[in-house]
Amino acid sequence: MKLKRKAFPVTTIEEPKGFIHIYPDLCKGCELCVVLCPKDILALGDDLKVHVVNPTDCIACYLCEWHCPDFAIFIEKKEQKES
Amino acid sequence: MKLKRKAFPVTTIEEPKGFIHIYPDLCKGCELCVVLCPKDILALGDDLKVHVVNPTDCIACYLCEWHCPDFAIFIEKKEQKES
Amino acid sequence: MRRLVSGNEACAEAALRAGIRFFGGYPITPSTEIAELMAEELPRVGGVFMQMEDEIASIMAIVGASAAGVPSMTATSGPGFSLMQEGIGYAAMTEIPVVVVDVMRGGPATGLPTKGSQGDLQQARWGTHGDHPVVVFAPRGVEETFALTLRAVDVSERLRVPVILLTDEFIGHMREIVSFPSRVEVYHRQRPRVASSEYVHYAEENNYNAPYASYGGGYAIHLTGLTHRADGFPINDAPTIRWNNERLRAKIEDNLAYLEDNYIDDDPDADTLIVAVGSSARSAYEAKLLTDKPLAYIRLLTLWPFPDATIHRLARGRKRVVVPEMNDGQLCREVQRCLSGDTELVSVTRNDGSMLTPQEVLEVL
Amino acid sequence: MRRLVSGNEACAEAALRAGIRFFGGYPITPSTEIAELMAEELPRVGGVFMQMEDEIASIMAIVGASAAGVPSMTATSGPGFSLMQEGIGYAAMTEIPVVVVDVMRGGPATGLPTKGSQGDLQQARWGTHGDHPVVVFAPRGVEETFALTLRAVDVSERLRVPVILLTDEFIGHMREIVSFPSRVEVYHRQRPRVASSEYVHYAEENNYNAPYASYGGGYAIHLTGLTHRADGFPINDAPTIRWNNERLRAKIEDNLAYLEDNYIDDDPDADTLIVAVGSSARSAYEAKLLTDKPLAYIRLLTLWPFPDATIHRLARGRKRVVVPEMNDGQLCREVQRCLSGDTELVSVTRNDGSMLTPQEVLEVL
Amino acid sequence: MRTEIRLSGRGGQGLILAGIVLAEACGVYEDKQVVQTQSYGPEARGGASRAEVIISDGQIRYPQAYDPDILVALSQPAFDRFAPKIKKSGLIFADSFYVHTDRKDVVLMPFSETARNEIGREVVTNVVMLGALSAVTDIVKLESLKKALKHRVRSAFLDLNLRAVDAGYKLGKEIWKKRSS
Amino acid sequence: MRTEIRLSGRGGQGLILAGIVLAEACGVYEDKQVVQTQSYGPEARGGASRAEVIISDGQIRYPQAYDPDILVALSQPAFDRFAPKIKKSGLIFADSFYVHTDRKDVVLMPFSETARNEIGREVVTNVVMLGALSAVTDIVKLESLKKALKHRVRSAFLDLNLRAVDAGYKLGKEIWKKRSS
Amino acid sequence: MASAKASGKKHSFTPMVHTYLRMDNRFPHVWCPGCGIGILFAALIHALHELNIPKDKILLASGIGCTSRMPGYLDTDTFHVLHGRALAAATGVKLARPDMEVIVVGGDGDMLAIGGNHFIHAARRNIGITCIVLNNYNYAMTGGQQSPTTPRDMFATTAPYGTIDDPADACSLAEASGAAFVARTTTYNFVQLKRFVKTALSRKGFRLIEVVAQCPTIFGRLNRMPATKDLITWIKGHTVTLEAAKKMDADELRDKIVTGVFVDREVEEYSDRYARLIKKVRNAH
Amino acid sequence: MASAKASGKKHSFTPMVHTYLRMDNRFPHVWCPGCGIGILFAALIHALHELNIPKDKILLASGIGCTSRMPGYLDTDTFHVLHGRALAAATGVKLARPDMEVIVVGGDGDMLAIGGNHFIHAARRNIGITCIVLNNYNYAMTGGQQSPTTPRDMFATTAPYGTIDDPADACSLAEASGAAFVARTTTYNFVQLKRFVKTALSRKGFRLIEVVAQCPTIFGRLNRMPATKDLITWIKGHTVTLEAAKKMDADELRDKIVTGVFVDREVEEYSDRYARLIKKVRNAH
Ligand SMILES: Cc1ncc(C[n+]2csc(CCOP(=O)(O)OP(=O)(O)O)c2C)c(N)n1
Ligand SMILES: Cc1ncc(C[n+]2csc(CCOP(=O)(O)OP(=O)(O)O)c2C)c(N)n1
Ligand code: SF4
Ligand code: SF4
Ligand code: SF4
Ligand code: SF4
Ligand code: SF4
Ligand code: SF4
Ligand SMILES: [Mg+2]
Ligand SMILES: [Mg+2]
Repeated sequence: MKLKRKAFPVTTIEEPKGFIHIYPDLCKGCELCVVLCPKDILALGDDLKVHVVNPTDCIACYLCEWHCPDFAIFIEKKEQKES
Repeated sequence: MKLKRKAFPVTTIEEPKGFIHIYPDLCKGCELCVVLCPKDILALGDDLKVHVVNPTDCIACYLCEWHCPDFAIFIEKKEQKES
Repeated sequence: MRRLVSGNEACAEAALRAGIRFFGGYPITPSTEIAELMAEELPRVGGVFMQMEDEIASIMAIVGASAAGVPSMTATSGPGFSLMQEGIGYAAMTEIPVVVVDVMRGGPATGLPTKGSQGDLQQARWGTHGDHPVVVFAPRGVEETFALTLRAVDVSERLRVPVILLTDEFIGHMREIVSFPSRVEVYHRQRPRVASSEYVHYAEENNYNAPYASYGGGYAIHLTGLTHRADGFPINDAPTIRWNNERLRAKIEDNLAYLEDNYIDDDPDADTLIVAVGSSARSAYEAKLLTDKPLAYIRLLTLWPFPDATIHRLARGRKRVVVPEMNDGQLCREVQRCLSGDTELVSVTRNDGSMLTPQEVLEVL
Repeated sequence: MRRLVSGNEACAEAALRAGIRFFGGYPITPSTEIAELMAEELPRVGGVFMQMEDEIASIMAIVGASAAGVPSMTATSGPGFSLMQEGIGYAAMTEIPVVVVDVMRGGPATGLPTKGSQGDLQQARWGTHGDHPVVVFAPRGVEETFALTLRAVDVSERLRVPVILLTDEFIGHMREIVSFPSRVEVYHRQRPRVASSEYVHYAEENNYNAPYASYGGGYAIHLTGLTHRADGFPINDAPTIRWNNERLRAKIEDNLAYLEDNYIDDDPDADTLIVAVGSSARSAYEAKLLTDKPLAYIRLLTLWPFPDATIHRLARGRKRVVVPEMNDGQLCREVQRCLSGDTELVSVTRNDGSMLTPQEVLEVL
Repeated sequence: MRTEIRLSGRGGQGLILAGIVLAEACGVYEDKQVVQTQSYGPEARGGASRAEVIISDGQIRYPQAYDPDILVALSQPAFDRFAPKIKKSGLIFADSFYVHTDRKDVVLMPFSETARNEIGREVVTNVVMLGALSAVTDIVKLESLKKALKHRVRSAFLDLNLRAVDAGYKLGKEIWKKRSS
Repeated sequence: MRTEIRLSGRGGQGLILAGIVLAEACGVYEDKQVVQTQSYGPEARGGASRAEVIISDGQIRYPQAYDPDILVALSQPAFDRFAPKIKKSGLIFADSFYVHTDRKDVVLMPFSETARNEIGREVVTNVVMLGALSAVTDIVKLESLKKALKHRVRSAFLDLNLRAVDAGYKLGKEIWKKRSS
Repeated sequence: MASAKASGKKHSFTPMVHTYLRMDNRFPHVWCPGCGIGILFAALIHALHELNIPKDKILLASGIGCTSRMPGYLDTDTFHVLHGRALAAATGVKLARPDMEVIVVGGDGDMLAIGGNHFIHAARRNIGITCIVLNNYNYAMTGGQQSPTTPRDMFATTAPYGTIDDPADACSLAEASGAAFVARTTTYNFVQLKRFVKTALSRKGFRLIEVVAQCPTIFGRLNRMPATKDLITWIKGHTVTLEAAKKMDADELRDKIVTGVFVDREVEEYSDRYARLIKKVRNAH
Repeated sequence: MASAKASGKKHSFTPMVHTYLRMDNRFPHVWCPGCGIGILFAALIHALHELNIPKDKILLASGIGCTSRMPGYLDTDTFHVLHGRALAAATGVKLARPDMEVIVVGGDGDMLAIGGNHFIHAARRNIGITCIVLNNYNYAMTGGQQSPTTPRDMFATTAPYGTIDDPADACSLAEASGAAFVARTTTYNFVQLKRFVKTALSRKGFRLIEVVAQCPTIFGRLNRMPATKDLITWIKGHTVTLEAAKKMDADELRDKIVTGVFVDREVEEYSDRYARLIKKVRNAH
């Protein structure tokens, strides 16, 4: 039984270490990611959805993605060049 | 709710150390007392009930009474004189 | 005193005023508020609220508490009611008074937890195995929930039977004005007046208002779910079983007049009779008022024992009997039994979580 | 092959031959032999016997095994049957085929464990909360226990409904000669023939012999006891609920002809009709043969859905309908519904653990 | 023709097995209609035990004995309870060791003694009894009993049982001769 | 006379409490007949929320709204869902912050803004709305609402709520005047 | 064999145990010859007697099973509940009448299979109940089906090829659930059995005693120990004390019956807690 | 607050987690903002993905409750059973299809109250099921009643004066019942949570993971921690590792959430045992 998949819009923000993908329609504004982010990258907007407010410091630690109860924020780490 | 108590006949055998009281109507002949008696005082009769076959050696240890599942054999120990 | 309360609140309040002092329950929508209120109020009056591990434990805990002399109650909804059935049969067999409130929701299985239905009318009668006496009341709204909860406790204590109160989500969560009486008369079960040696727990005449012993009363009673003699001890012989079945049946049948309770609005000119119960009766009666046609109407406050004779009498000679309800026609089956001649039977059902509307009834009138 | 077997043995043997490969059960007199035989035989045919921790676990385990594609069964008696009710409703709601055998004993509560009765006829229909489809067969003896167990498995697999087989202690422990067929035709449930993306688990037309997916089949199905849409996911909206209720009802009602099964011995001269079911029908028929009076006779092999129309037709114009049974008149209530005019209804009951005798029936003929 | 046989005694005397063997002998090996039933006390163990077999040419509906044509009693309580309920024309066979009676119409037979003394095992009293029944009534043939025993008895005990049924048959013939003469 | 009022919005806006206060005000303090109902979604939390109050001089049988005389909508989804179902002669009050519409017959009122700005707490939007209803309709008196609030609201929040109901009343009078003129 | 002659002189003696029994014509009781249930029953009566617990304060409750037939014979208030449900019903009794001494007795099936949930929750709550589980390793009443305690590879009518389930341990479960007192013994050791019952009756909260007992008729027969003495010997041979067990490894312990007191701690009994709650709530008013 | 602008270049990225979900219009899912259930769900999906378990071999079953809504969203075979009965139904599935990876998820009420009996027996049998108990300390779905795990003196709608029951310990119960793998963690520690789920999925027999999770809407509100972060902080503050716990006494441990692996042992899974039984029986023929 395959349900018809709905395409949810995604907002992608590029950061030095990777991309932050946010699904506003899924975000419920619980602030968990905001609270847990070690670099204060995230904040809730007036629309009570999460937004990226600090677009350079993300360390791609995944804490926001992992603790988002709504599958609304994802981190795509950039490949690190072998140095 | 008190049930009418039935008087079950009892056979009492006097032994040096005490009395052995047997309720034949209650005894089911399981032989537990026979097996457990350390002094071989007891045996089953042809009627498949327990009987005292060794009327002098009972040490009034209560093993028969305690392990009789049918409340059919009781030991009444004689008072020991303080010596 | 006039107050705005919900059906579930009215039920809890009535239970407290009727002397219920033990409540064992397990949460389930849409009955939970009853438990929550009892949790808050019972300790205030020295009673005990126990949230048990499940509904089976709940019914058995109230059976135990009642056997120990404390008027006891539980409240649940369909899934929990199904789980309680064995215990309800046990209460019937041992003649331990308990009140079980079933706030009906859509079923079967988990069904429609937050929406009402009248899907358990037949289960309330036949849910447990074996034949057994049971009394079932069904209020149509909040005020009647109050009144019938009082009555449920009263009947259960007087007749020593489990009594079931069937309300539903609509009633349980609806708020209406209730004029609370300032005083409620409560029947207190009588201890035996004879010595233990004279006492017979299931005596022939133990029918209505008879004294009976509870645990801790010094009567060394034995209660068992096995078929038993008058003294409570198990038997296997046919005549005694028959005697006891007869007694249990007589408890209900000899007290039919006391148990039966209908609201009747007859009209000699009417060729149609409406038979209704519980919350859907509100729509049925509204429909009656919306038409000019003469209509006879009966609403059952006591659903079980079923008022066969009364319905038979009311239906006699009518052209049609209309039975509106919120299930697949459970009440209708019973009405069908009571008809004679060629009275036409019209079942009006709605079973989708929404309330039957007066218009739906009107359509067939 | 002629063999002497008991009702319980015949039931187990038929279950094995019908393809039951999972049995989850909990011992209870007088059904235990079925479990014991399954424990012995199932591993021999590569099936699984599980003694579960209680009857609730038993019904749910067979629901699980069946959902995973294995024809499954349990057997119990009154107290266990009461405990299984919620699970039976779940099977009805999710349309998972299971067979539940209730070997009736005296009730309610613990009742009369070693003696037979017909006390669960109504419970088999109304035991769980909410309206729900259910099919119930009732054999009169050992050979028919074999035949109806086969049929129970067949119907349950074809219609995706829980099927209940009601036998009783008399039948379960009685030995009779059964002529075992050398081969039994077994219906195997069909897997869907469409791709997962096309598959609809509760499609409108899924009525009889329709293919359906099981767990592990690659269809990613969702089963829930909540009211659901055709795709299996929960909903709350009235039209879909109505649609689904309708479907479930139609499964039974559209297949009435296939489900109905009566033994009829009509006599145009008879002014009395006997309606009987199960083991007590033996005495009823014996009584019929013992008198010279012309008598019409119907015995219900399919108890539910109830053959309203057939009984109505047979009873029409008769003076009397006699309903013998071993309870307090449960079958009689249903027959009463089917009567019209002023046919007299005579209930002959015995409910004391002993079998109703032909003489008791004869007395009223 | 409907023949009702009641086998009674106390738990442990193998009456239910006897009922099954008898029913199977008649039903499977002689193509008659049979129904075999038994009744348990409330405890399912110990106490009185009773098995009934109904044998008929036609279909058997009511499956229990109205008034047995044949009563076998292997214990005094069973005898006391059931002997009065037997048909006028009925036959009563009782174990001469366990049952005492003044009634002349009762056929006392040393089933248990035969089992003990001739076979050496009292447990086969039930099968001795069946052999004797076969000898003195026409309800079942010895051969059929043997076939049924082969089917129902574990092979380790089969020989013992076959000897017992033969001993019973012989016993029956002898006693019957004595009585008839 | 039967008046049907539907209060709608989203979970958390206190619509059920508003329904209760309104029903109690009319039913207990003005001696009318009332029935208050609500509907839960499948999850009992979040999502749409709706309370209904039926007010009548006589007995109320069917307890739900057929076609509301008055609809209050505090959210857009609620407005979109219920506004079309309103009686021809019915009145619709909607929160001017959360609801947008072109319909001229809809009375937009700044319930939530009044709560936020005048009382300082958006949570009392529901009570502001009740005050306004009392001002612009004759279903309930301001005094009765206050009595009901005293009974239903925890004392720590009572003052806040009384201020809110007054503010709502004032708001209602003003807007009504504007509209009428 | 010489049959001893009865003592000549008139001798009046009433066994203490008989005074606790409903000594009517339902005796001899239903249990089979040599069954261990009667031994537990005797020990219980001794304990009640020695502790001088007033008879009209005693409630003995049970579920359904051979063991569960016990209440029918004790001359106090008695409660023969549904299969598995004795603890739930007894919880109601205890809360309604906290002054009563509530004792629940049941079989391994009754208490640990169908009644398992009530068991762990009664223990968790520490409701004031003395709970005695008679473990005869099978469902005896229904004829010998496997129970949760049937040891691995032993036979039962529903385990005709030997059990493949690992057995439940009532004592571990009670301990994990928080019971105040937990002990195990056997019917072979009457003195210990009586002592454990007495100790349990003297404690507060939920108290469990598991009593391993012989069921010769069914369990014994199915496992080639048809004589009571075989089974008693088997039990004796498998028994090790808690002290000894501490020195044994898991393998050695696999089929052992470890006897002793596992838990004995002070708790506030549940109905006392509830009484305290009532007091608090009423005072707050 | 500056709203970051979306990355300009066309970027195609599908979150792995989304590919495991029935990403239809029932999303966003039913759970409240900040609820811990979604975090567990994510961890479970990560574990399944990393272990490369074929989707059509997965069955996720549950009872009824907030947690138990999970199966509706996972794009595999899913089973939303009756309240408390998931383990019993899953036992049937596992025995019918031993090749499937059967996972059961449920709330503290579902698994330990009404489902307690199935829990201890599934553990005893060591049926091949990964069982995840999401412990949010209350019956959330029905609005915040006391559950068997509600800590002492905390509030619930049916414990308006604070609980007087001692809480149940799922891990101790599973251990006492014989489970093969037993561990506890919290939603605060995603890495550990995912690791425990992965380890559990790699073991045989009955495997329990208890996951303490925040229910801000109900439990939080009733206990004066309405914001998700309050509750997460509370959970974090009460967590101690098993190693640390070993050095603490009972008093210190009273209100602690001890995390770690309590049991990890090899057992023969029940359906493997049954397969062996079948082989044995068939060979004997
Ligand atoms: C609901 C229900 N299920 C099953 C039974 C049948 N039953 C009666 S006693 C029993 C088990 C007895 O075993 P146990 O508890 O160990 O007691 P024992 O007889 O061994 O002392 C069972 C399954 C019942 N009476 N009720
Ligand atoms: C037989 C039955 N009883 C009660 C309920 C009502 N009910 C639904 S969920 C639930 C408890 C939920 O608590 P928990 O299992 O802890 O899950 P949570 O919602 O906290 O995740 C209850 C009591 C039910 N559905 N069925
Ligand atoms: S990945 Fe880490 S640093 Fe980057 S936004 Fe998420 S939590 Fe903050
Ligand atoms: S954790 Fe998820 S739902 Fe919560 S604010 Fe962040 S993105 Fe939104
Ligand atoms: S008291 Fe001891 S010595 Fe005496 S008979 Fe009994 S067991 Fe034997
Ligand atoms: S133990 Fe009791 S029943 Fe057994 S033989 Fe001895 S006296 Fe008789
Ligand atoms: S069957 Fe077993 S437990 Fe039951 S009475 Fe007999 S010996 Fe005791
Ligand atoms: S009520 Fe609690 S557990 Fe349920 S979804 Fe909301 S936060 Fe989660
Ligand atoms: Mg046992
Ligand atoms: Mg929870």
